[in-house]
Amino acid sequence: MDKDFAKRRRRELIVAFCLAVIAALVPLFVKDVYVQNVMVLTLMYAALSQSWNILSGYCGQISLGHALYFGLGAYTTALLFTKFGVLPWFGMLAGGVISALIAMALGYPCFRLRGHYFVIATIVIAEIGLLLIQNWEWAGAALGIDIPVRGDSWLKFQFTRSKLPYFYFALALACVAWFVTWWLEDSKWGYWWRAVKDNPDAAESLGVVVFNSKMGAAAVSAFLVAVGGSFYAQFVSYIDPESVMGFQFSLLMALPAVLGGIGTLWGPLLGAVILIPLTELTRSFIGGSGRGVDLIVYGTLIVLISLALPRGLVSLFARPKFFWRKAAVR
Amino acid sequence: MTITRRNVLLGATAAAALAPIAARAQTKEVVIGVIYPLSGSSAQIGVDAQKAFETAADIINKNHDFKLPLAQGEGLPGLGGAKIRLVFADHQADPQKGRAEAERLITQEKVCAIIGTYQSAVAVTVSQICERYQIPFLSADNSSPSLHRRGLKYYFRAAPHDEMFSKAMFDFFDAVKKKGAKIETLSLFHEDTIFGTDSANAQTMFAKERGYKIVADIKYRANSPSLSAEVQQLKAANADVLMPSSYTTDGILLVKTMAELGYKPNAIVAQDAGFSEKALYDAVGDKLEGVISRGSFSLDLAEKRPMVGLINDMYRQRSGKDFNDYSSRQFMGLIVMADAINRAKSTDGEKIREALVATDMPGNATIMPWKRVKFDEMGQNNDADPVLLQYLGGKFVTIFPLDVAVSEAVWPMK
Amino acid sequence: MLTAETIIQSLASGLLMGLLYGLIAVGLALIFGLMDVVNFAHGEFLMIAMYATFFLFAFFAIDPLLSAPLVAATLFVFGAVVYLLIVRFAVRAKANAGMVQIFSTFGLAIVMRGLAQYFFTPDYRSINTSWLGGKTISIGGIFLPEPQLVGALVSIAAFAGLYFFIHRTDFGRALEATREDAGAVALVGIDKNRVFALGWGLGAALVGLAGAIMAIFFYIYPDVGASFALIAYVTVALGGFGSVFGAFAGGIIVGLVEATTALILPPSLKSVGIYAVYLLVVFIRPRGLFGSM
Amino acid sequence: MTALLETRGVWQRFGGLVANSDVSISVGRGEIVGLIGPNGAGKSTLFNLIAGVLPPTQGSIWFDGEDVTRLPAAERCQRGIGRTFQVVKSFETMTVIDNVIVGALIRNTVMRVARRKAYEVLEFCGLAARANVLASDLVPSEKRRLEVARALATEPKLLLLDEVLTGLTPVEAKTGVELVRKVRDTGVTVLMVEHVMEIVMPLVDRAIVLDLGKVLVEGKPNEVVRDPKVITAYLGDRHAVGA
Repeated sequence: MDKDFAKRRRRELIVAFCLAVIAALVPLFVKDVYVQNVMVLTLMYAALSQSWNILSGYCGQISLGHALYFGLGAYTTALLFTKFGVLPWFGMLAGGVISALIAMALGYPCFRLRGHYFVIATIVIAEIGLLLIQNWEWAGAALGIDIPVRGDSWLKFQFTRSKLPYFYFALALACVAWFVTWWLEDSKWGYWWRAVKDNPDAAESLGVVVFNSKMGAAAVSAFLVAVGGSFYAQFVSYIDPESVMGFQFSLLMALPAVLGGIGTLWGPLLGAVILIPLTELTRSFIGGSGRGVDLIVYGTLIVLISLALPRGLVSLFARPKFFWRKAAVR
Repeated sequence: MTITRRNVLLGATAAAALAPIAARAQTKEVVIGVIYPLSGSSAQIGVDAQKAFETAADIINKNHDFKLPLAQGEGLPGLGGAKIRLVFADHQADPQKGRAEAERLITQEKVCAIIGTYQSAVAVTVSQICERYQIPFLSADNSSPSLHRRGLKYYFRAAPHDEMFSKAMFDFFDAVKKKGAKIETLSLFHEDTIFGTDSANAQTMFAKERGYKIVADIKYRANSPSLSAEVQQLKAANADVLMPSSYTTDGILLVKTMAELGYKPNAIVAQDAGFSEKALYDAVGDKLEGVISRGSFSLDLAEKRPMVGLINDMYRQRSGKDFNDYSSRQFMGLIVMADAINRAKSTDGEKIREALVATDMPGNATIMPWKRVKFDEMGQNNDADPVLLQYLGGKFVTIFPLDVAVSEAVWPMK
Repeated sequence: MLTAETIIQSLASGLLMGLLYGLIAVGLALIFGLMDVVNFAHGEFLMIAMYATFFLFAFFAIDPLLSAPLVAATLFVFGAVVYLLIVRFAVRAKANAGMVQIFSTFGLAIVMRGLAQYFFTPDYRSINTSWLGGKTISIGGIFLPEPQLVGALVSIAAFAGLYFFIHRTDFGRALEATREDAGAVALVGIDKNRVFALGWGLGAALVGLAGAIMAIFFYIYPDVGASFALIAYVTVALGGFGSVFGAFAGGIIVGLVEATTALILPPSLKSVGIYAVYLLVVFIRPRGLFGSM
Repeated sequence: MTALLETRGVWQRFGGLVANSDVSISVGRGEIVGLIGPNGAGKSTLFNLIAGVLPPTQGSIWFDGEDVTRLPAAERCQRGIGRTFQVVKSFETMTVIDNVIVGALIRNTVMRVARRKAYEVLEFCGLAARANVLASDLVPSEKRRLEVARALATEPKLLLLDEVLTGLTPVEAKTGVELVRKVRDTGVTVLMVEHVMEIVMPLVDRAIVLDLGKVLVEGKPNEVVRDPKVITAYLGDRHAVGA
């Protein structure tokens, strides 16, 4: 039994490695900037959703306010760079740490809330963050921050035309987020989080300190999302409150995981790979009519997938029956 | 509306990106990208803009007897009669999407110039991308003054920006004051995104410079469900002039709320946006008799320049609306850009840029009340004199500057 | 600038607006109380109601006050249909029921916006010549706009009616019984689906009523629901999910807080006041003011 | 040698309702003690007080020679109190083995060791064949056993069993009884709450009868069942006796 499990874990790692290698090779064949742009976004959302999934999918604390951490990451990096000349790499780290700390500070009162009370708390806290930045003159308020791009530089992590550096960073981020999830899945934390999600009382009776578990999940999740935000700031090289902290980001982080399979290892990636190209393509090729057809297509898909596959798209791939039988005849 | 699009997914992956853009000369058509919000809460603006650009393209591509550059004859004579083809893209008011669409237009659709974008935040990223690909970008209707001050070589704006608009308002105040009216105090009422913030900054600056006192500076959240608290503060301040910078939705709610709370300002001088939209006057026009809005267009110009009326008719046929401040600027944006491409005799970005720099279009060859179109070293046209329009008897009349005014301002509004 | 008059006017406007918020939100509370489902398309229900009112006015010249019952009836049917076509399946989901329910209604919201944009165009509409539009009553310098005043009265009447309905009618009792224990209800021969569908209808009808009143003084466009959706959720959560009276109280509190915050903070931050009060309340009472503990 | 568990004058009030009044019981090492009583006697409340779900209004709880009155549930588990729930609370989206691993993790931080430990416990409880089934797919009697397995995986000194035998078929109940004996044989002390006396009486070394929140009688099972006070208390609750 132990061996089967170890084999499965190893197989996951191998599959992920192969996927990463294939992904890394894609730009050699796909040179179109627009398509590369879509790929960068897909990987970025895969990473973000994977990070969101840690708190909301594994630990069961559904947050629709993760745009706050995304925005904090983006703003920390952009402000440190434009105001103090701090390189984005340090800004990225700083943004992650600040976000993790803030996530824990907010978690302290919020994790007492359950269900929709918690969800709404996350939404309004992110809204408050947005409003505060929008009214904060020093941080550019509504005007946002324009990050000056002066040629290609790895040091400043900015590139004028090439998408490849961004692509590889996004790929690395997606890999890290995936690996962290993979690693946590078979760790003390991973088991605790799922226990907390399923039944906090039972978890507590088994020695799981529910509150600390939630705090841990929030910190890891916020850190990774903030790194994603930092990346986004560098990638777009302009940020303003609405475009990095708006509610739509919180949703866009949740949707891939939900559609792909919430609380699963592969769900966010699968969801992002389908959802992001779909939204980009519907906008680019049917959104130009100004008649909302893209919204109709997009919304219908969300309704249908969530109704037809409550366990997400990964359930199409799972072969649990086979697995069980094998276990039973062991 | 027909926009041809290639099947990009399959075709584009094979297409080499970053091909030298100069290699595209000698084409039968000139492709220009147009980036607007076509879905989401400001979709209507994009839809109207499409009609304005199509009207302009129609005038360029077909033979029309207007004293407008490129109107006569078909296509661009400088490129052997090549036709303009427009490719529209939807940015959904998101800077990232605007940026991605700009890149798509440049690399896949091979556009030689881009025009946009309504939202200033999107113009920031679109113009950045254009700079990187050395493709000229023309801000048709963005009014944020910070846009042309970023040292971009490929950025151009034929229309006025907020500081010019606001300056016109204060010039007007000075003029009215000279005639004996009392204008001492101002109330600013502006929304909290980039448009409102920029506008309020400019107005605050001029007020300080010219000695007007701002008695209320109300920044409100765009699309608020209620504006009663805000209006009440305006009412309490009761300034000589109320200066709103609002989009259509908030404009409608503002006017309705003012009526409900019994606030009748002495005068309203609006920073365009919502106050030039037909929807707003359809909704609350009866309460706005005498409202003044800045603008860069006025239909009464048709009396002096008949083609303005004729072109407006063409636009109305497509959209069911008269030209307003936005659609007119969008229309002119394409004319100015096409004129430069024509003179460049090339679709090369650098050549077009040079031609744009050399642009010197007399005011009477436009549909605008501008002196002329000539860009300064930052790409801003400083001769685009804004006008102030007053809404009287169900339509707008030009009241300022005096040399183009067709009627005297009614002050205070009744 | 903080004169007695501004304060009283603020409180009065806040109260009127708050009663309307309550009316907008109560449908949400009702549905949640019945079956623990939060309708994330609630704002879009409001949008549909406003459009319905607008078109009844534009094509048949029916004043919003008269069309309000018609709109409520339309929304009743709409709500029931949404339940039967979507929500019924969402609550049946074998896994992640909460998630499925959130995202299926959320997807519906996006579809509704798209459809509104497709059929009604994104243009801004408004009703400008209704009986009450723009009329206002002034009492000692305090202005009470008639549409909001009537809205407040309708809201109070609706809440009173709802109270009576839940406690005094058979269907109301069936609703109440179903929310207590859906399984047991099936045993006594009440069709759970029918009760839920009627509950959704009723919830939608209430927001329909609110939409008809709102249409008198608010602009209408496909995204208009977004402005109210978050306020409605906060209102319901503040009052306590599932509590009809909580929605009433929550609405009034939200209205008053919104109006008074704008006196202290820059108006662009006035929703921060609402959010802060929500957080404060749930940190002290994790199930809202009147939620069942 | 002190008792493993002791409650000293424990009171629990919910508003005006007194659920436990002045309850002092003790459980010695290696015992199987039955906590019985009619409905509403305060068994579950006392049980929850011992498990640490909530602190008592008054009085103290001592475990293994230490005062644990104010310790939260997780900490008591750490000290060696394992429990099951009357209404089963499995981690439904997790497999059976993963359910047990959660318990095993408190003593074993290395995953591999925790996993092995979990298997041992599953074997012990006769659930090994179902290791990779989702907990939600178990039949009720298996879920009960999973509850026990999960608690055992925390390597408790004291195992609190909340009506694990109630509602089972006679065959299932018999395997259950055997399991409890087996558990005790490994040196774990057991305190079990049961509503139905007949099931537990043959199993327990000692029975404590609660009625109306107070300790009514305490003693050997065969003495307790004959105690007239107990009979009177249960008479109001015919169903249980008659069963």
